[in-house]
Amino acid sequence: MGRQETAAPAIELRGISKAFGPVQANKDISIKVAKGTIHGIIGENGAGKSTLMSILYGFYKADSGEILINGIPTAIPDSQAAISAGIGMVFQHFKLVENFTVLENIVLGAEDGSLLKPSLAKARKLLKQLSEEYELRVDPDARIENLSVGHQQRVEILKALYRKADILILDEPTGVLTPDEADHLFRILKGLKDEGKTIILITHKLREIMEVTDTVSVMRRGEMTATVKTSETSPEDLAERMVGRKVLLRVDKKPANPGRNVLEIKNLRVVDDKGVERVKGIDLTVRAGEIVGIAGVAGNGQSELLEVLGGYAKATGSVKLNGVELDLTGKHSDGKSRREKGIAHVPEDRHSEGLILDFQAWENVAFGYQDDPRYNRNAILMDNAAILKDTQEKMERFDVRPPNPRLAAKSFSGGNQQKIVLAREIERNPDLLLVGQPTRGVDIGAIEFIHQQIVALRDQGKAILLVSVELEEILGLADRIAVMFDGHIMGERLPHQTNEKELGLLMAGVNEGAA
Amino acid sequence: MKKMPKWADVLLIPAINLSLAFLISGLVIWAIGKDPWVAIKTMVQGSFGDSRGLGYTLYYTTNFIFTGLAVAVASHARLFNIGGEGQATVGGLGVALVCLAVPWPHWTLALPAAILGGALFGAAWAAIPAYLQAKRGSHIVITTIMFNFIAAALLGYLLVNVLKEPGNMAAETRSFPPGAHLPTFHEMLAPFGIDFNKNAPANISFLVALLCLIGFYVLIWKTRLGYAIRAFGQSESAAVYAGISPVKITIIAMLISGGLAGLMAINNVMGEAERLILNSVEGAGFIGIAVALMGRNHPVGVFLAALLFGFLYQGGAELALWESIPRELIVVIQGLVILLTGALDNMVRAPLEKLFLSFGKGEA
Amino acid sequence: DPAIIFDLGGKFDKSFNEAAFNGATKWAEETGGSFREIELQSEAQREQALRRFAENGNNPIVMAGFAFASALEAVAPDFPDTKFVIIDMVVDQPNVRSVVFNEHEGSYLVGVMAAKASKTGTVGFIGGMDIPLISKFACGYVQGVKATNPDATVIQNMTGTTPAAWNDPVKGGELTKAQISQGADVVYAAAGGTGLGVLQTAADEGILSIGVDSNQNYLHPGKVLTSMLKRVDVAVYNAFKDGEDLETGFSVLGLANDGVGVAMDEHNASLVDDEMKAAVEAAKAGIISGEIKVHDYMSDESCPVM
Amino acid sequence: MDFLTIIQILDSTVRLATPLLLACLAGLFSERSGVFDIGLEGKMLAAAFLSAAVAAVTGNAWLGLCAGIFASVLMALLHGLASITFRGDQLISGVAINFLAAGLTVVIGQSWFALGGRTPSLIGGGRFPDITLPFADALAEVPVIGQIYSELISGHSILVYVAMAAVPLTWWVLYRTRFGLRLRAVGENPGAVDTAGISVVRLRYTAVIICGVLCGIAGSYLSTGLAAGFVKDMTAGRGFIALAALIFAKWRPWQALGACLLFGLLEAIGNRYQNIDILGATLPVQFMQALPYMLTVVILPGFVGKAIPPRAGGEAYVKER
Ligand SMILES: Nc1ncnc2c1ncn2[C@@H]1O[C@H](COP(=O)(O)OP(=O)(O)OP(=O)(O)O)[C@@H](O)[C@H]1O
Ligand SMILES: Nc1ncnc2c1ncn2[C@@H]1O[C@H](COP(=O)(O)OP(=O)(O)OP(=O)(O)O)[C@@H](O)[C@H]1O
Ligand SMILES: [Mg+2]
Ligand SMILES: [Mg+2]
Repeated sequence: MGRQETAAPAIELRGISKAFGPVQANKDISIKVAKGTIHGIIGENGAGKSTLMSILYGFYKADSGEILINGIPTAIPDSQAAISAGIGMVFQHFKLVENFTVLENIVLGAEDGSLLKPSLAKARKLLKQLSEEYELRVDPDARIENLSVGHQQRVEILKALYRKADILILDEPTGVLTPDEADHLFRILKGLKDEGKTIILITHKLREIMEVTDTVSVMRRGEMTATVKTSETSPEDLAERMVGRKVLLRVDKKPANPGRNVLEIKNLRVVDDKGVERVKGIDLTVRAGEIVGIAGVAGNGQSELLEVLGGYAKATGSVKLNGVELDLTGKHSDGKSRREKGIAHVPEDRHSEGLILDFQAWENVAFGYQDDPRYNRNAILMDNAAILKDTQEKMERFDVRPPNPRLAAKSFSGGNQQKIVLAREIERNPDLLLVGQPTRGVDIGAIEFIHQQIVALRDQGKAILLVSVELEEILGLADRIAVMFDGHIMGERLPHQTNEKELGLLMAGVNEGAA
Repeated sequence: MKKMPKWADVLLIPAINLSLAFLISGLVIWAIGKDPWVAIKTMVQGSFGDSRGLGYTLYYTTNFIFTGLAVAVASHARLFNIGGEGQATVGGLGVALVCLAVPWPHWTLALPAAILGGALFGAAWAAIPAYLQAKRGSHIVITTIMFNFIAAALLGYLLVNVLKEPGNMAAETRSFPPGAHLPTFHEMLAPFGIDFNKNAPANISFLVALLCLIGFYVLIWKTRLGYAIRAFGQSESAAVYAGISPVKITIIAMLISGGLAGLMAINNVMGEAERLILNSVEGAGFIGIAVALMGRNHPVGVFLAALLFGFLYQGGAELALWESIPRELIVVIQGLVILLTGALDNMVRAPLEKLFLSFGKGEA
Repeated sequence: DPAIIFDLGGKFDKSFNEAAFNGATKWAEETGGSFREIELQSEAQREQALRRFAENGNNPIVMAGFAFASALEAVAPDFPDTKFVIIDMVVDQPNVRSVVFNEHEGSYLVGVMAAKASKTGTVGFIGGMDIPLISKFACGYVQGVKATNPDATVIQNMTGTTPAAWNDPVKGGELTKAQISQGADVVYAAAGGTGLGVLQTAADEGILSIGVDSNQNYLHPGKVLTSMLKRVDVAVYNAFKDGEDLETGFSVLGLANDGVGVAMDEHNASLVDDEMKAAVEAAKAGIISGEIKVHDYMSDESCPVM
Repeated sequence: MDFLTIIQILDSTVRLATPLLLACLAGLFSERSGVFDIGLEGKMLAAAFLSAAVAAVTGNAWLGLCAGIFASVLMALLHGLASITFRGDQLISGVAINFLAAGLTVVIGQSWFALGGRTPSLIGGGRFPDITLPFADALAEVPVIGQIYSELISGHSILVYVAMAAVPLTWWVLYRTRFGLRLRAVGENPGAVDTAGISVVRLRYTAVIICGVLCGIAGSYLSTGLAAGFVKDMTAGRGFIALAALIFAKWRPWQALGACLLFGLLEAIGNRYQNIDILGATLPVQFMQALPYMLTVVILPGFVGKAIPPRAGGEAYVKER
């Protein structure tokens, strides 16, 4: 009862409440995080995790409540105050200036004087030191927009360390990382922890919680429902606390029963608008009734592959759908013509491609299918009533919450947004479904549902091409796995005959079994 | 847990904003030594008090509906068309050529032809900036500004050197044939026993403008094309994913926009002046920007904003007529109205929203 | 009360409208009477203002500018008891007095003076917009110059293609500089507010300028050679003085009846020597007698000397 | 075309480009910070008026300049209030400012001087005189170099040199100082600036005020440098041309200089050669006057390519809705 109890927690929140207009994002939340620990926070989409952390970082102002740092009540009216209190935060959506260099991003707001030169020089030196100390190597002169997400995240962490943060908050840091990058991140976090820094980690991935955290809190609908020691809980237990019901953490599916070839790709090459060859001659077949998963680190040509198949990028080579050659020149094809041929496409990025965030749900359900006769009265007028009705039904079948077709897409949580896209594409009954990153940023309750839907479509005898950076997802969902690296397919594996380690090596461009 | 009720959003806030604008205008009027109360009475009386005033108000309103819709269509595709002025100028040329080319027997024939002429010429004038934006990435704001100047030069040249009647001092075409005369409200309403002022310039173009408002609504929210325009305007990358061609939509949206601006000419050129004169657009293209922005690119909003500006124009004229108030003061009032109802909207909205929220909570 | 309607340029344009305003003011000061006025803001207001004043019982109603013609054609018959006066244009109605000026004659005279004053043999003309009225000024001017010095060069410029061209002194100044660099040492400006920039730059650069409509000699004493007077003020003053029973019909104000002329006052006395004066007087006499025919651009829309 | 003519045209180019350049750099600061500004015209006009008015009353051009800057900054603050504090639409606010300036300058001018919105003509110390640089007269006879120096470089108002100096200064501020780094950042991603502990609001206000100062100099140059007094609407669309130049320059200082000089050059050429005879036919004056605009349209796609505005431009920074 002595010493350990008296040491003040690094962070203590008391009775934090926050409302956005009518939405109560945080309700009377209290929590303590001990110094030198990694504390996990989990919760469904929209549970209020990001809001709580943003309050701690001074980005939002709490309506009521108190913050204590190292036992001292501290007012955090803005991020400046948070930074001086030793808090650093890596946001879910990075706060980086895209066309700035790494160095510029790091010194921004932490300059030493009114001239840049000395600041940059000093930062360069410190950066070198930091990156060696923590394995956080990045090119200080690279532009952010040319960096992979993993590297961008390193920049965010370096930013916090450069400002001498003792408390580091990471909001869904692994949503966009490869398993390798995630492991790397966790090594860094553990290193930081060993130095006595305190870390708060928000994630949807229970595996990560179990792996790296010391304690974990669960949030539901704006409230903190539980805080437990990680060693005293299990993934199933956490999932249940989070969602309020039992969740199946493994994908439940029967063995595949593949039929004819639906998609045949031969020697496909894609050159992007900067003249860089992104896909360098790949061959791939997808059969009816099977899910082919493409694993790989983001940026190795998967996105371009999906774009070509989706009809809005040019390529050379040959792609056949049900034995019929597709136009790859872009002259006679676009997203619309591909859909008419029976290719549905759940794009990787729901915010910039899959959805129009300011459109209402029903308008998004017609998105890409605006020319469908069922959605149109005649050659000119759309049949909005029919779309609304269809949306209502889709929302019920796919359990989109809230099931209000008139709500703007941006008002749905990530998981529910994804369900809208999925409902739209799956219910088209396509011959081929292209799915990119189906569960990025989605909470586990929704993941379970999305996976079930994809499997169900397969069981109807449809061909599915799945692209994901989540190895776990690929392993659980795919019937056959192709690994892409640098525009090539490094090899194909069957899920039950391989493991994360082998796939990880392939993703890194190492093909041991190739000989 | 209720948000602000809709009536407060669409009626109360604009009303408060407008009152503020007029309050400040009143102070300005008072500052230059006139009676603000008399001024406002003169304005309202002069623009809505009788059928003459109303006829003028609606005449201006008609112009602003066309140019406001022109800006609004382009805005839905996230294109900022500040070329309404030039497009309306060239549209006037189209209308004039149509009206002068044929000895029209009756307006029922002349009007559709003039509509076509105005819209086509206006659209053509928007076509080059549209093409350059879609295909070459030239910024539409620059090109449309440039095309305003070029249109003025073109019209000046044509009127002075080609279309002008010999012996006429003014650079203008001859008057249109009587068959191209559009019925004014007086003529339109006489059969119904309504005696509308004979000389007010409001004419059947107003009804065309109303049809355009409805057409605009249908186009933007009920048709596939409108859907594509809005989708493209919201997100180009998403539009590409959905198979909507950015090039095509950019060009189509600008053609419609230019066509609407050009259509304005059936009101000012064919309906009012009945001949083509220099500078007949008189800045209506620029007012259209304010109208579209204040009307939130929605036809009801555009209509109300156009009416507001029609009122300011006509009321301003009356003010100048009877109160000897310099016309620039009217410009100041217009500026204040735009500023308060358009740009400083949140000054009133935010506190009001809070107020309603706390009421809502009290009830819950 | 009488009423006056100013054209779109506004009553303080330093030339045409302002001259009209001065005439009205002079009448008001002399008689102690009052008058109504309005500055137009839009084309549609022409007819509106006419009618409103007529209905209000204002009589006579003077409008300054040729652009009123078609509005007046429509309005005049509806108010047979009201007298209208239109300046710069002919409207053939029983209750309308049309006042036109022989600007070409006055411009001829300033052309003579320009040619006399020029040492380089190159003189300039700067107009506002390219409209027929401005060509009328230009054509008379060129004739005067050429008659005096057949070898002289006249550089002509227009300021712009939009109404902004009447209010752009900066551009007026640049055009003046451009003309100076081409050798011009006398510049005649017929460009409203833009002309102020012309006169200013000419004064700055040490060349001579010629004002228009009102007497602008005082703006830069000793640097404005003269001003081509167009006595719009007289036309307005007369109309107001004649009152409700003014004589209608066609009235031409030219050199003969001092409707146009050149401004000679203390501000330009030092610039005008006796020889120049004599030349001007001779030209004036010749024009009045019909010996010198100054071509009116408006008669056939062409200028023989340009 | 002889050498002297070229010099004279370039000389005219410099004068015509100066107000554009100042307004363009003004817009650059504002828009780089994420606040779009189509009210450059109005700010210039307000400054042109007040500077001329004060210069006329005091007979001191410098006081006039201060007053012009004051007027312009006032307008800029109004724009800031609407678009930063109250998160209003930046375009509407800009349009409103253009209206207000067009109206107020004449209304105030009329009740002040009773000259119909005109100010009295400025004389003597009320105007910025042209400065003759050292040795300019002595070198005037030296061919080429001397001519360039004495005719083209020397003999402009001080404000011309201020405008020219503003280009490298802007570049330096933008790319070499802490303020510049933050300014560029806030126009690209205000969230990044905010979370780095910098006040977005303060930063944007600073930018908008700088914009006001530069527009103030531009307007003052028009009425107290180039012309000698204020005439209503005397900016004559230059604010919009400056905006076009800014887009042309892709929001960069040196390119802004290039774009403004180009616009100035085209106008100077249009002024100089209004009636060109080509193959016996005279090109109409309207053609020559529209030529700069037509050339802009032609040059734009050929040489400039796509202009990408600051990413956060045009939108108010809202973190809570
Ligand atoms: N800036 C904002 N303005 C208005 N409402 C907001 C804002 N940010 C969040 N909300 C609302 O507050 C609630 C909590 O959101 P928050 O982002 O904290 O959730 P989260 O737990 O981080 O979700 P996720 O797992 O999807 O990241 C949601 O209902 C959301 O709609
Ligand atoms: N500014 C905002 N206004 C309204 N709702 C918001 C705002 N920001 C976020 N939200 C909502 O808050 C919830 C969580 O937002 P968050 O930014 O964490 O994205 P998300 O749902 O996790 O999606 P993703 O991870 O795919 O980006 C969502 O419902 C989102 O729509
Ligand atoms: Mg979140
Ligand atoms: Mg999320």
